Amino acid sequence: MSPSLRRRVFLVAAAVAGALLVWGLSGLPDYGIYRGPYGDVLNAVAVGERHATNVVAAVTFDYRGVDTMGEEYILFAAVIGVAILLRAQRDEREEAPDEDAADRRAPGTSNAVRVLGLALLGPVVLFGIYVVAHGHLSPGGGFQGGVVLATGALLVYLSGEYVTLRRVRPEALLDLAESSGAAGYVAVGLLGLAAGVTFLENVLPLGQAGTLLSSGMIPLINLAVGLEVAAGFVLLLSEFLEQTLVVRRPGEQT
Amino acid sequence: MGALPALPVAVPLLVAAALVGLAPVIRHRLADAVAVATAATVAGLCAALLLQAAGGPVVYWFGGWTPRQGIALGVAFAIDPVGAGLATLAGVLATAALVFSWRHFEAVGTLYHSLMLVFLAGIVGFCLSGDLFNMFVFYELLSVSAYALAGYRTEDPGSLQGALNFAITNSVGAFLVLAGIALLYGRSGALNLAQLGQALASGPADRLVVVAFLLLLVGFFVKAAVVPFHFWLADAYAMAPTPVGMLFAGVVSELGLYALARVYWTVFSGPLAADAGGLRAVLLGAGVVTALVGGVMCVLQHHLTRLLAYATVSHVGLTLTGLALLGPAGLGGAVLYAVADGLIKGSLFASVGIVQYHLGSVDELALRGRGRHLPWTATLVVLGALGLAGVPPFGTFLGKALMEEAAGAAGHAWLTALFVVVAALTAAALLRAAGRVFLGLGGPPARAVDAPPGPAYPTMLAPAALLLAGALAIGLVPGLAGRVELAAARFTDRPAYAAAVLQGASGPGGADAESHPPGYPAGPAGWATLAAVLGLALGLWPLLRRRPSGPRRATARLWAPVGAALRSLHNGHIGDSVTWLVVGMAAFGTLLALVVR
Amino acid sequence: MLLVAAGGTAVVLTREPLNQAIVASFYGLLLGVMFLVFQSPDVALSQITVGAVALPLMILLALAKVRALGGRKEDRE
Amino acid sequence: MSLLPYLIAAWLFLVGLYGIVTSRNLVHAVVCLSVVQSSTYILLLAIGYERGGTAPIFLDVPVGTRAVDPVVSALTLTDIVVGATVSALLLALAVQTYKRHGTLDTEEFRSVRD
Repeated sequence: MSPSLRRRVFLVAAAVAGALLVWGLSGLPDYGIYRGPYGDVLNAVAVGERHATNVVAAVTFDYRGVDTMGEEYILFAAVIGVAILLRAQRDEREEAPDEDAADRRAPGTSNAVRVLGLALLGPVVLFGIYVVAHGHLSPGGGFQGGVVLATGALLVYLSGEYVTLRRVRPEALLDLAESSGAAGYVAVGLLGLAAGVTFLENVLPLGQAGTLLSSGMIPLINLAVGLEVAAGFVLLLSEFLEQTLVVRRPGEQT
Repeated sequence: MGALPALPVAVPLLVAAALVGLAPVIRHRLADAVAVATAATVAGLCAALLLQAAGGPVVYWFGGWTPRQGIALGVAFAIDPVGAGLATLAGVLATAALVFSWRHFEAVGTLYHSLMLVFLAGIVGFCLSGDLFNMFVFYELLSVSAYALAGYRTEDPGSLQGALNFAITNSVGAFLVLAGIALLYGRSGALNLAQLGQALASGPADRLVVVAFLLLLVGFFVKAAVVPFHFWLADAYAMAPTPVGMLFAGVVSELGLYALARVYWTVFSGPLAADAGGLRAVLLGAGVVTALVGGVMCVLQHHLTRLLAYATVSHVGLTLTGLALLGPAGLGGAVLYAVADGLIKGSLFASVGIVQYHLGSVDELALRGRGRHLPWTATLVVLGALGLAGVPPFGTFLGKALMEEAAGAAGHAWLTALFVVVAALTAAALLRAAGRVFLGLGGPPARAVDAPPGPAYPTMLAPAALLLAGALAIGLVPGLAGRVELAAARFTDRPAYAAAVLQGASGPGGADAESHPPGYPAGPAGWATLAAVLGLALGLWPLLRRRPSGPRRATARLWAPVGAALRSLHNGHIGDSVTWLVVGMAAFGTLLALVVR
Repeated sequence: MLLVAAGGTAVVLTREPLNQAIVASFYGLLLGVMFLVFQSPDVALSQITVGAVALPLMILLALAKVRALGGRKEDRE
Repeated sequence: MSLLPYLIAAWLFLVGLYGIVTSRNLVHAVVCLSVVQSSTYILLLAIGYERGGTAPIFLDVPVGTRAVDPVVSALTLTDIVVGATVSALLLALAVQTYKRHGTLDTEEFRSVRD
């Protein structure tokens, strides 16, 4: 189809599809009214049963914990996928002679940015860890905290210390962190099996609701997820970063 | 019952993570062995579940959150023979594919193995789950792994393009599914299939139910590649690496139809019961069109994997017609057919992979006569073609015979003609290609290109041969037809399913299937043979003629514009695929809105 | 809420990918705010970290990569 | 007002699709896909919203306070992760495609195909 024909066909079809959608959506209960029993039941019982004050976390990591396990592995698969898809460039880099590493430094970083970036690193990492650790109590959790931690690594890059980061060759370590996070989730699930109950069933003491060490396995799973997400996102970002740096080099030399 | 239901998902995921984490210390061959062993373990676990489920549904509540007063708090796997059977098929195919990849290509560290195992876990979870959102999660898990696997051969631009189209079109499909889930949740406040079915059964089939069904139907049809949602398929399947193609064509397309059947019979069969007649017509129409378009496109291809990809589309259409009869007999036939067909497709993809590895091409014209030193591969391809045509005693024949019987009982005896035509078309395309490549018919042999000579490796031949043997075995197991019909009857029994999931009742459940007479029904066997002969004639005719004769030229003139139009429609453009998706959604939506009530 | 609808439309209509990344980041932030209105702080937090930071960043990096590749090609010619 | 969030979701869904269909740049198409996806977040959260309900976090408020549905929040969280990962994968595909084709223009791909 030519672009204009495609656009016209789409607009006609979308008008029909849109009308159908609206027709169906108008069958929903009005906005602001929630009728279903699922959420109300959980809101009523979760704190008592799970000693987790954040019911969303209780749902995510316990009642519907299998979904979240699948979700972690979606991220895991995507990280592997990106690594596979972008691998050719990596070969190229290794073919290129290993010139002085200083060239790889991100260009145009002023000292002020560098200092600021490094100064921010501490608080960002702390905040990330806090968010991971308090997931079962207040908003946040492994996923959000993990992303915050990953942006911490980005700060390191911004402050021009990417070379330092690269020189310690963190990839194997990151891979290990990511996969142990992912495996950790399954392992926590298997704890239940080992104790003779079902997969992902809580086998740890629930503790006092509202305190850091409560809610049984939820903080443990949160930790695994946090590890996986942080390492996963750093890997994702660095896959793209690495390429940018590599190919920018010839440009800089001219 | 123990821990069995959780393991076929947990084990491959755990191993996948371990393979990546320990990559620096794992040798390549060890990763191969571990991956094969894991896939085989999954196949074994699923087979054990299949046996267990044959005695009654197996329900497993994760985290021990059993339902209270009919309200599901957690996520359940609700395992029946149909789902467990498909999961077993996936495990077998994955094992074969991993054995095949032993020699096939240089894998990147352990990443490839890991991704295959995650992919497998996604498929298995999808088949076993009894929770709508959980199904969506596993659907995404298998899809995300599939996108990456489809683009694995990054050196090939076609592969990347196929993967992009695949990923974008299927993601839109997934969002449609999610929107459908949201609508259902807004109405009923439930995500568990059984609970959803109970909540909707009391109400009428109003606009929300219709649109939710539409969204789910379209989303799953995108995965199944039903016309007009199939435009992404050929590029993705044909360009994927062979072992991945084996899994794609063998089981992934069928999953879309499985999901539709599952959702229809657990959730929608209550409110839509009164409109089953109209719904049947719509689904039958979709199946017939898909089967024919796929069959014609298949004949038009010279690229072997692309040819197989369209054969997949065509046979998904056939399976859909069986399902569209909306009865246990048709469903049983469709399931049997899909499983046997999946095994044969996996075998054929492997055979074509051998051709590609040894001859360096998959273009049947460029390969003319060059496959003479691959007699075993040739035998497998010809047998596979006969299997696709549904010749007894392949399992495909048994499945087709059941579907034909059900169609006759439902007053759609003309479906037999469709089965003959489609079987003849796909078999013809394949036999023509086999004649060219392995016998050198229809012209002088092509020039050889640089490729490893010698006989095919056993690690490549064996999976192809064993998969084919599996398809044969399905046709030969005594009493299988009756058992499958019993399983299908249970699959379609919504109240029994709900009772088993929500109350834990596991009675015999379902109506008794009428016992099947042993031996092959004569009528269907005759039709199947006719299809095979027709296919052979159609396929070899163009090859044996030196010069196009008068009538042939006339038909060629007649067909050329049709073929050209079909080809130009299948251009692999992303915008086009998405446009057709919306067109299809509008069309199906209008039909459903007219049909229901 | 209408702001979100307008924001989404703006993202689609911004054809230049670099500008689009910035518009998309803004849209991600808007969505986050809307989720706060929906009383879902968990979702809002992850939407803001992902939608307003991580995703636009990935887009920018991908674009930078593409640019660099293009630049290299020109260098060779 | 009672249906407004749902309508916004439907609108975003179709607008995003329009963007993909008319897009001539792969990166642009990927971002449009994320707009399509964002419509599902809105739909889910709007369905679970209860007027006057608080967030389902009972740290400062007692259990039993009217709160919005926690399930849709959990579902949307999963959805967001899915969206981010699919986008990352697609961007990687787009970058690699650019490397092979030298273009991100979807119209120019057709010529490359067999």
